[in-house]
Amino acid sequence: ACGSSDDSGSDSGDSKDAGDTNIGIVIKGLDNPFFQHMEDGINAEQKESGADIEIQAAASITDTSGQADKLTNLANQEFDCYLVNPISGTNLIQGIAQIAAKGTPIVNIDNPVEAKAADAAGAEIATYIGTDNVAAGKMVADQLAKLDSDGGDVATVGGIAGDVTSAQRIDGFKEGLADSFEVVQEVAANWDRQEAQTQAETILQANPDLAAFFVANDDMAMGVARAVAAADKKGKTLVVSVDGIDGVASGDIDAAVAQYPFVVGKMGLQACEAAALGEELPEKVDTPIALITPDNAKEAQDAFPEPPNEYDNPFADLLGR
Amino acid sequence: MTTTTAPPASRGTAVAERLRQPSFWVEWASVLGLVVLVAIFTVLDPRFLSSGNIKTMLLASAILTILAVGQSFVILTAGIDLSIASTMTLAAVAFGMAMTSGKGLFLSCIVAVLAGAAVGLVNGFLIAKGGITDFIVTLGALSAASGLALILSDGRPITVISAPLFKLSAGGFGMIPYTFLIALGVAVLAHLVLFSTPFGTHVLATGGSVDAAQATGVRTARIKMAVYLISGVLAGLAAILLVARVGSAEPAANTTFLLNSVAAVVLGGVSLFGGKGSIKGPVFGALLLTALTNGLTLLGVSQFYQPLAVGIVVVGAAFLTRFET
Amino acid sequence: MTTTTAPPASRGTAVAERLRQPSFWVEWASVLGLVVLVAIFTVLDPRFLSSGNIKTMLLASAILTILAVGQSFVILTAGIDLSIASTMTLAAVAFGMAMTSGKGLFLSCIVAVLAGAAVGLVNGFLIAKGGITDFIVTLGALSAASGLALILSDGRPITVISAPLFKLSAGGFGMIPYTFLIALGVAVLAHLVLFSTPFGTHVLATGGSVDAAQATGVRTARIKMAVYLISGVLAGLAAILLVARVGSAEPAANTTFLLNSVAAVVLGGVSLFGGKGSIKGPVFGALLLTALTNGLTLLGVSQFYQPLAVGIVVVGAAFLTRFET
Amino acid sequence: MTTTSTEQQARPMGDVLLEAQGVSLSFGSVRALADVSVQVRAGEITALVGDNGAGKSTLVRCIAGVHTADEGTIRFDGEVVAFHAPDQARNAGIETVHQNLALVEDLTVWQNLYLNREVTGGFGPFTYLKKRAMRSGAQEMVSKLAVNVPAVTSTVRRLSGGQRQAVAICRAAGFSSKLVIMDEPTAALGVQETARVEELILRLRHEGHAVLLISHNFDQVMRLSDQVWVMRAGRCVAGRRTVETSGEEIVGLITGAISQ
Amino acid sequence: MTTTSTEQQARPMGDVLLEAQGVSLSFGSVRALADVSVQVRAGEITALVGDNGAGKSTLVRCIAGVHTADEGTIRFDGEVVAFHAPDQARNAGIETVHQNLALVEDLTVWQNLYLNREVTGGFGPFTYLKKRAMRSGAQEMVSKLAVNVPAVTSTVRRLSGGQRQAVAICRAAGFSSKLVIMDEPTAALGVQETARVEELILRLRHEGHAVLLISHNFDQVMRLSDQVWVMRAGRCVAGRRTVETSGEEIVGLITGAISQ
Ligand SMILES: Nc1ncnc2c1ncn2[C@@H]1O[C@H](COP(=O)(O)OP(=O)(O)OP(=O)(O)O)[C@@H](O)[C@H]1O
Ligand SMILES: Nc1ncnc2c1ncn2[C@@H]1O[C@H](COP(=O)(O)OP(=O)(O)OP(=O)(O)O)[C@@H](O)[C@H]1O
Ligand SMILES: O[C@@H]1[C@@H](O)[C@H](O)OC[C@H]1O
Ligand SMILES: [Mg+2]
Ligand SMILES: [Mg+2]
Repeated sequence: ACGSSDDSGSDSGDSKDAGDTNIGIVIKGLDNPFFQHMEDGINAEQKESGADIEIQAAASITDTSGQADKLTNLANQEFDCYLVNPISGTNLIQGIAQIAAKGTPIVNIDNPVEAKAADAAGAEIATYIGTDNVAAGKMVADQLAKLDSDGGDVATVGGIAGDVTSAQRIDGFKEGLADSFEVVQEVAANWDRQEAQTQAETILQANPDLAAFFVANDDMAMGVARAVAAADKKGKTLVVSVDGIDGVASGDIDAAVAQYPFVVGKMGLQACEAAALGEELPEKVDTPIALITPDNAKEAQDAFPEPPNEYDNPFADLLGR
Repeated sequence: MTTTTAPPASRGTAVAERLRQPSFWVEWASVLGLVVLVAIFTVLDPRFLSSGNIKTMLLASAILTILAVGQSFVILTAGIDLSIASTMTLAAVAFGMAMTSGKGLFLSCIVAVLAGAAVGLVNGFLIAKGGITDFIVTLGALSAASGLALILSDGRPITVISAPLFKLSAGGFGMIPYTFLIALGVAVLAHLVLFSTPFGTHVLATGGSVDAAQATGVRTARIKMAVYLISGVLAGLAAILLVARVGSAEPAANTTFLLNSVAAVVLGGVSLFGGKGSIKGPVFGALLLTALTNGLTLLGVSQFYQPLAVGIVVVGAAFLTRFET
Repeated sequence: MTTTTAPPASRGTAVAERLRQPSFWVEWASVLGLVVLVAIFTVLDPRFLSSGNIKTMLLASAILTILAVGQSFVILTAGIDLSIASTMTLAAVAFGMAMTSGKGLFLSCIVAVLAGAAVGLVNGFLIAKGGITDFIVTLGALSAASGLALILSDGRPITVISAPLFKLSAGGFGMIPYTFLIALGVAVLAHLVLFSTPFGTHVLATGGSVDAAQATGVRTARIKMAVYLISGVLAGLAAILLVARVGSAEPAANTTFLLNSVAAVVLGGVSLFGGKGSIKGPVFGALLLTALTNGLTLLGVSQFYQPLAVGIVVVGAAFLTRFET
Repeated sequence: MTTTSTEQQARPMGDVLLEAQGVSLSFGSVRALADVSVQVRAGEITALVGDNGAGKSTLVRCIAGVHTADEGTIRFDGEVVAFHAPDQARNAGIETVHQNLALVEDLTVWQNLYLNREVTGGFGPFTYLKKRAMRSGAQEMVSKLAVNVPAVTSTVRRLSGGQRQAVAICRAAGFSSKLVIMDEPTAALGVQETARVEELILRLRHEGHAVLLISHNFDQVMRLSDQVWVMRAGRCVAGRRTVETSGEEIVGLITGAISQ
Repeated sequence: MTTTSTEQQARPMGDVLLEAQGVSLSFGSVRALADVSVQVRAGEITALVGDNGAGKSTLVRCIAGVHTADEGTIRFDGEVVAFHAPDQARNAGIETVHQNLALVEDLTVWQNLYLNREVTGGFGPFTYLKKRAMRSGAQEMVSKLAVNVPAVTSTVRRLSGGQRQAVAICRAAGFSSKLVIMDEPTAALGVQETARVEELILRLRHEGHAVLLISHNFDQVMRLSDQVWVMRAGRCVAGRRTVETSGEEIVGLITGAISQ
């Protein structure tokens, strides 16, 4: 029940337990496992703390204004803190401004709110928690250089053309790519496995000697892997991606850099609880990313949704856990 | 000279009479649907009708309303504009580029509208003069316009920071946001054009029967061009509101607006076969669709159940139009 | 007794005669478009017609072809099935769940087809008996079916590992994949049903003029129900091929298939106003769309220029149908 | 209506095949039919006349199952019937040539002629159309009526006004039925075609079918019909045996100059 | 055609307003018009007769700008014209009642009557419709012709066959024009309505308009027209001054029993 909504509101000065906090959450898509895990992390923390939460998601990964509507909608209700994962750097800015005007703290996860825009709206983001997509792309590029020292032609398979996250990953990958490699083709497959597979099949027709595919997420990587297998190029044409622990474990994907959306979600809610309790938050927290290779895939799978290695969680300390 | 119509009825029976006409229900279905929906949501959660939430809904409805008006004109001529959302995306990118290159707000707005108008003109020309089916032309334009938006923006969102724009998107008179007033103005103007000018009659005639309209000398090709132009211009206007709302011009197309704009029009009692309908219907259709998502969010309906609920409610609302002759 | 038709012409002039009829060009536009496209791509890159690439294209076209056939039946009655892609998604999830729960391939296939049929039946019932516009019913079904798919799968892809399925998706006779043969079989059957059975004539009559069809006693409500059922069943069949192709059932709705299925039908010369068209047209329309994406990727056209190119080519291909009467 | 019963008994008449009693129908505020009662006898040509908008076509549409009457009963072949759809009427043995012809413009002439009466071979799911048979059958039917015979493979959209009318008439007359209703069948027809249709109507009577004929052509009505019903502003104002009335009386009844 | 020129000179005649010369038009393999030449004189009623499918409506559509002839020329009011669209013909002063009536079913009667001839107030972008004026104007026009006057605010979809015809005729006659073409205007009309339309046609002639009338009703043709053109299978086979011919001759020319 909305236990806290009947007391005087968002003044968070009094000593409260995290279980009394009431938190509004808006995340990105809903038909993608990445966000499922994020939601799982949020729910796991909610079980632990007993906070009241309300989660809303955009209708699709391009639904920028629909997502904005959802946040403005929640902004009208009384929450002690808001947790947001915006589709783009600015699309939620109106709701954020509204919330900031009331003095309610905002925690930003996964995709950062653009600093300039937040300034213009007079909003301060309590903290940003997420992975650096550019860094993830770079890490994949480094691993690719290790797997194939000869180099060669590479193709990238992105999400929806114009998608921010996808572009960051591909930019990072291209930045980190060794000189021996050359990106010969960049396609967009709408985050869809079937489309990624069809595109990859065609690319393999055009570039039979392709050294590797870089794929922007795990779902599409599975489709690409299938295309590679069907063309009898397994091992010759490598498939590397952001995300895809299971794919690496099953041998379909050759290497991946895993993000931990579960951790992003969990830490996000913890941060929000802490903020609602009036704690001072660190400005930016990087959540772990991990390079997954066939050697450590099993281990990573077992540890999932948490990363296999220890990581810093400043918010757990703030909440006294 | 006998007439088959009944003698002038008293006011009371005249109303009863209107209520008995199926066309009445078709035209007012979206209004009725909205009222029922509002009633249900309010009972389930009184915050639904709080001034804050009303403002939220009106704010959220402005863009869709403008698009629905543009789509109405096209559908009234028995056409369809599948490119409406992509045109908005392209116009948004054009607007964003103009703003960041320092063209100033006013000039940038003109750029946005011109970009929309350009797509509309091409659509209209290919359909009316090229004789290509609307569906294909505008499907092609959907693809081409979003491609252009990607090329122009290099696939990256263009952040637009502008104080007056932000004010436009966030401000209002009491609980009536400025953007909603703009949408309302567009709707009123569209209503007048449709029902009080020869042009409007010719739009309806073109949609009702191209052959008959042509035989009486209506220049149906011009009318077709005009409605696509209107649709494009309104998409350009909507683009400005979109950028104001989300603070940036995003090149990735927003496909929900396409289906929703058509849904608003059809829920508003406009026949997809053209020739009959109103502006008020689609406007209320747009409000209905906005209120629906808003209410479901407010009630905290889980994200997976929302599409199911939307599907059921949309069909339920349309059930009111089923008496169509 | 004079007749206005010319005396039986020699074979040569009969062909010339057919070529002069606009309806001929409408019907064969997609074929012609495909030929022109293939010619251009082959000139630009000879690998386009390599056996490997032909196989790739045929493989990629099977699902769209089946959906286009289903969509054709609906559009021939002047309806539209906007839920076709979501129905496929739902059926895929149902199939995936049946497979993972150990129901076996055969039973699971039946589950998939039944899931598709169920959506089709609901659509048909609401449209034919409920009297609600097709657009709204199937738009509602689009939303509801994808919601159901999300709920059932809990939003996660369901991996389906099955040797026979893999064989089905990857194997073939030479460069003709099995899945393409299935699609071809569906198309041939559909062609026979449409042009060689009373049912087919009644479908055309219902689309051509509901009133006239009804006046001659055609049960147009039943025909409407039947075409949505056909569309649903074929979406179920397509779902099996989709899962076989990608090795998992994805709950994410795929709007590209929706727009492409309608585009294939319209490019294939079927009128959106119903009553006239063929099955061969849409099949070639589907091949054309597949060849287009394939060719652009093969040529290495950048992702931002692809949508633009697709838009232009689609309109260009439709230019061939512009002689429509 | 009761006044006519004595006259009817005066001559040898066929059995009553169709009897409408007290039929009323309103469209919103327009009362298109008000308490209409008419009879159609087997082996006779019954005419229905009246001004434009008098309600003739509406009555026909009620009989043919297109509309369902608000009030009143219709008896056909001895039984009270309530057709809710045209196929029920058609299956019961009523074929109709509607005033708007009810042709599907984009189907061919032969497809329209055989619509819902297709000639098929095979059985069950293996039923197929015998197109050749239908084409030649159609050719034969049409050439009996039309002068400028249209190609039966051309679509109806391409036919002239009179050619369409001929197709619609062929369809109604081509399949054995108890009652053939024709709503202004010769309105668009030329001299020769009109003569052929009149022959056809007489042949139908000769073969024992009942024909209900709506026509504004008094010559035709007086020449062909056995019985005339007169409608005015939604009411059936009179019924006469044709031999016992005159063109003038009928005109008077239609205009209201003679009030019953 | 040349044979008729002597006859024409025999009586005082109006000036030639419209002259079609050698007009041909084919639809695919169907040669709908073959070398047709006709003349229509100002202040006269010119009749065009022929069997169904003879090509009358096609000729009318060529004159009215719906079709463009493959060959031949059309002179109107002294100038060679080539209408590519109906509005050009309408602006030049030709109003047409098409056989298919060309009404927009979902518009009201008054909207159809004033379609593309709207009464407006204001100016430039502030032009608005004077609906009241159009409604009362429409009411007046329709009640002159129709007996069961339909409400002018009802949609055409709801009208009876004859009521529609009346609306189409009102539209063509209601706006001053040099030539009024009527393609079987009384086909669907009742006795009283037919009489009124005939009066209307005579009044048009009296006011100096030219009328081109297509009709299958010989009585009507002989009674009203000054000149008759006969078409057979796409050709114009004869032209006669009405006073110098007889119904029998015309029928013979139509059927081909008399070959010129
Ligand atoms: N669907 C409808 N909706 C409303 N009014 C209708 C409808 N159909 C017919 N009417 C009205 O009912 C009356 C009778 O029409 P009906 O078509 O039966 O006349 P009719 O006697 O056949 O005339 P005509 O000789 O002109 O064909 C007319 O006033 C007409 O406007
Ligand atoms: N659009 C068209 N396409 C093909 N053929 C056509 C078309 N329009 C008319 N025809 C053909 O041209 C011929 C002449 O038709 P038209 O309509 O001119 O005849 P009509 O003399 O007006 O006959 P009616 O008295 O029956 O109205 C007919 O054989 C008809 O089938
Ligand atoms: O993993 C991806 C996520 O990071 C991105 O934001 O959206 C698509 C997902 O697949
Ligand atoms: Mg009638
Ligand atoms: Mg004609």
